[in-house]
Amino acid sequence: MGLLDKEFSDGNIVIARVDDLMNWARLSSIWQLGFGLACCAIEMMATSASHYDFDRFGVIPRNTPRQADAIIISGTVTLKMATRIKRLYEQMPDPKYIISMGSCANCGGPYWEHGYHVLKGIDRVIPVDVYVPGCPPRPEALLEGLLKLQEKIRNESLRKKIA
Amino acid sequence: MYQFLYDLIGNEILAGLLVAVVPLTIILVFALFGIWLERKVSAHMQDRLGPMRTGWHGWLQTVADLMKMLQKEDIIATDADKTLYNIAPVLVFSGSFAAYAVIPFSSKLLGSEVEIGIFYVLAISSLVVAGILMAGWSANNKYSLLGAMRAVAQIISYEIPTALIVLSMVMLMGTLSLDKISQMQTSSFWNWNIFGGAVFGLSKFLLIPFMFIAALILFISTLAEVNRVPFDIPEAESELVAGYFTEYCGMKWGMFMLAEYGNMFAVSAIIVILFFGGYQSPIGYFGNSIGVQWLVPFEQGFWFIAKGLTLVFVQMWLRWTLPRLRVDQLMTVCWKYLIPYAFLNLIIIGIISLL
Amino acid sequence: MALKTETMVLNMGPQHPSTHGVLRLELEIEGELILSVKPHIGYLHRCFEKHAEAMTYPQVIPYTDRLDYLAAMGNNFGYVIAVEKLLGIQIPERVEYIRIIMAELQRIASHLVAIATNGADIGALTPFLYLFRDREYILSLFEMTCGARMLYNYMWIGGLSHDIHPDFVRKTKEFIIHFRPTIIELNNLLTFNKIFIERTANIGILPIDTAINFGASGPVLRGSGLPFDVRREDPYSIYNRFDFEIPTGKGLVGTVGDCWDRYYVRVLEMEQSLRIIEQAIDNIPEGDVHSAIPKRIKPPKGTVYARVENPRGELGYFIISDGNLNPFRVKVRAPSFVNLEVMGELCKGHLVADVIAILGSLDIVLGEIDR
Amino acid sequence: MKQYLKNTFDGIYTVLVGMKITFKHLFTPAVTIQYPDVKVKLPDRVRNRLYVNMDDCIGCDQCSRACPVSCIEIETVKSIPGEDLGITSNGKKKALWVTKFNIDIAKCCYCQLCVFPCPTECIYMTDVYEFAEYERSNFLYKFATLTDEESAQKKINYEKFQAEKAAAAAKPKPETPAQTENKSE
Repeated sequence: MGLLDKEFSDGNIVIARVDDLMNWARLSSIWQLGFGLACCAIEMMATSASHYDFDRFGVIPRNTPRQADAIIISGTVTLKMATRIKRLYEQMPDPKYIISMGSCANCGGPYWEHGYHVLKGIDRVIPVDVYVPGCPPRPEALLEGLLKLQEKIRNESLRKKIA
Repeated sequence: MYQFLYDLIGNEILAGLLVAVVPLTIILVFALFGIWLERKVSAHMQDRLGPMRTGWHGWLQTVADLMKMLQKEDIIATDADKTLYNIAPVLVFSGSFAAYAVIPFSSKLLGSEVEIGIFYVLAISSLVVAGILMAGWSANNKYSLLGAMRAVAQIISYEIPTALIVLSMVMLMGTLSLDKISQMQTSSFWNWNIFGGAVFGLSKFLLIPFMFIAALILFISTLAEVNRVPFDIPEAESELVAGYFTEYCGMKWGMFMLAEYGNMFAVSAIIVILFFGGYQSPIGYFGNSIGVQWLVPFEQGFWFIAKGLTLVFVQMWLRWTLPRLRVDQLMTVCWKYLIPYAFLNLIIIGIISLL
Repeated sequence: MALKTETMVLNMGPQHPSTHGVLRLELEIEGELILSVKPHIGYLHRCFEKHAEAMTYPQVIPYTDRLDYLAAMGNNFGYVIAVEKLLGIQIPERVEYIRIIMAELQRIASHLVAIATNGADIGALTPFLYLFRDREYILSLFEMTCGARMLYNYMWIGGLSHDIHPDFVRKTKEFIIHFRPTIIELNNLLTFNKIFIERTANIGILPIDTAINFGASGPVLRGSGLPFDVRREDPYSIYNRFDFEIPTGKGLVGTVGDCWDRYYVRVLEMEQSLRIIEQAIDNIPEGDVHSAIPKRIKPPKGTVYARVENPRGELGYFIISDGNLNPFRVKVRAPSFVNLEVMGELCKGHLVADVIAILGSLDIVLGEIDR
Repeated sequence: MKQYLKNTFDGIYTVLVGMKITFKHLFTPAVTIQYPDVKVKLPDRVRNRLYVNMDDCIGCDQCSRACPVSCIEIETVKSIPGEDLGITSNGKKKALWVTKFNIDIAKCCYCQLCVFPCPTECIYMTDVYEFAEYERSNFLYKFATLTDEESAQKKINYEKFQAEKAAAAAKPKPETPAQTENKSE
């Protein structure tokens, strides 16, 4: 059971400081699930590579969902794959975050109109925290999405969960 | 150390606990530092920067990782064997933790002055095997199981060359006590075992090449025992997802990680003690020359940790250079290469030491 | 008496670190020994052929980018050649030269990823990052030219979307100078590393007749020793003007047609691509890259098949036109799809760890397998 | 035996060669761009977020037709004579009220096909790539400058005008309406 599952009703100064500390820990060590789907996965790899270096933000790929904190949906999600992604998401321990990377993951992207086999947006299956636009997004754009996610985590609280 | 504390406090249990705190602190601090170092070393070898945004050059990164891991939900799969699943990380961690009990960090800082120190280390590190097998089996995951089987085969096999080298060193030094082995290599780096030991004579010069070979074999086989690249096939990220701890999450996985880094330093310490003079300074003691005797143990501690970290750095360096071997090739390296060489080395060292 | 044991079915993928995307392999194993491998595809079916029917001819080009997303230029190239054949238009010299430079740069970029991931699968992460670092320089060349890093939509029917940037020639030369030492470094660090050789030599041997029977192409076929290259056998564009060799697997460290040969063919091909670029870069004629672009693309009724040598092999486009603005049918002969078929043959009798080495050496891209 | 020793030697030697290379790289400066602190200037032709300069848009619908993913939605209302819509920067006279110009940037595939057909060069790709959002609905970019009431008013105006025109056409006086029709197109 994660610590975050316990909600504290009475907010006091101690909780607030603890909040800050815990949020800091979570936001500085977002381990992504090493998981590529399509074109965006290559750009995700480029983000981990030397020029952009995900590791600067404390992001390292873990291959097993059990040890990952964030899943980057990098590419087109087909109907066949959607159930698998849902399962992967369920296998991850709380607190977990999702970055939807690229047009395809956001809403089906170029395949939204005629793609009979493409899921029109990963948010139909799992809750997304940050949408990163682009097809594929530049590595900087993905990093910006990560910064946005960090911003979101920074404002979370033990007292009241932000849905 | 224990005796000293026992005299001071007069309570066996309390003294024992206090002694145990020292290696625990060292293991934790080293793991924190080691993981950060690994990430920085790997990053700079790959022309990037590594953690930069948590503290100065990311020095708080591991602290953040650790705190995050404490917050994670603890998932146990329904089909897992819960008892074994929970015991396994503890067992693995205690295996590597217990090895620290006999490692002399300096002449004043050693947990227990057992006479059979090196023997104890070899024995206690086998506890890890049981833990890994439990972890792999209990998780009820095929990848875990494969990883555990590989790990067990690997660790057990590589104990043989390790034991052979240790045997040759024990034969040469005539003692099993790690403290005594360290004490013998005193006064200058020329007296280290890698340079043939403290006894001056023809045999010393004859020993030097064989000592190098012995140190190399010991280094390689300990590398395999702690599952580092190129021998990290039990956790082989790209084939077995994460090997035997695929199903572990949060702090339980953190304990595997701590154990891994603890092991890294422990085996480096063993090599340092056996070949690189233990805690002895290579250039004499500053404290002795200015007549401040209490400084000497601190200097010794410094030298020990410096030597240990150098070897840890070499381990990391290798990790970020080499691909990994396949499971059968790993066995080939052990049984067909390391053991014959180690055995030959044992015989030659034996003959030379008779001279 | 041997103890009767059950075989175990191990599911590798669709989420697995080294299945290059979302391929799922069903391995039947006994201990670690592979008894059979069944690839399951379709996790990235993006309905390309359906889209092509609904789009006008120029609008299909962005979708071809997304087939083999590591070699988008090559995909564009094949498609525009097919449509130009159908239309029967001549394109300016300048366009031809620029297209070839782009296609060869793309080949290097794609092979860099192939080599990098092959190495990373085997456990060498540092070469992976070195090669991605150099790929980044190529991407910056592309970005300078057409504004996109990966999916370019650069080659248009009858021309190009942009002329090259004024700095392009200089930067490309700089890149060539920078890149040559990288290949040597790669060879020292990975190619001739004993552990890497042990892992790849004599693994997944693909005999030449099997390769031909399965219809393999590209480095997979050339790794088995047959110097078949569409650029040489059926020269499209202006490839017949350039002098380059077709590297084949020689079995330097093992048997001809093993994983190492397929890997090494890619390394050698990068050098050949550099040679082609060097020959072309100084001879780009003057001209307008937009002059031959037809205002209205409405090919006459008919069918056409055009093929190009993509980094992964022979990429073919079969287009049926019914005289409308939309193609009636676009069928893609995807090299990865054909190359993946040999997987089952190659893996028999190897260990689990070899599967990823073999898969890495086949260098598949799921985007064009599932389309 | 010879092979055995050679293997041993090769194993150690190639490892050392590799170690030399990685050690050398330990001291080469990193190529990393420290993104949030350092932002490199992107090339001029870079293709990122679409932008529409509504001052120049004449509502010709060319971009929407060129778009392979149909992420551009344009609705226009014809202006009635007497309304001054201004002219675009390259001298074209506007004749349509653009009541709706939506780009769903989440669908966009950044192919730049919409940019080339534009007669007034009012739609183009900028170098802005930092526009990640927490909500997907924020990706629907509405470029139309008219408010809903205004566009409703324009619609009513046009319908009224049409009705008047129809009424005028019903009367036997054919010259004037024909002229206005030509103008409005």
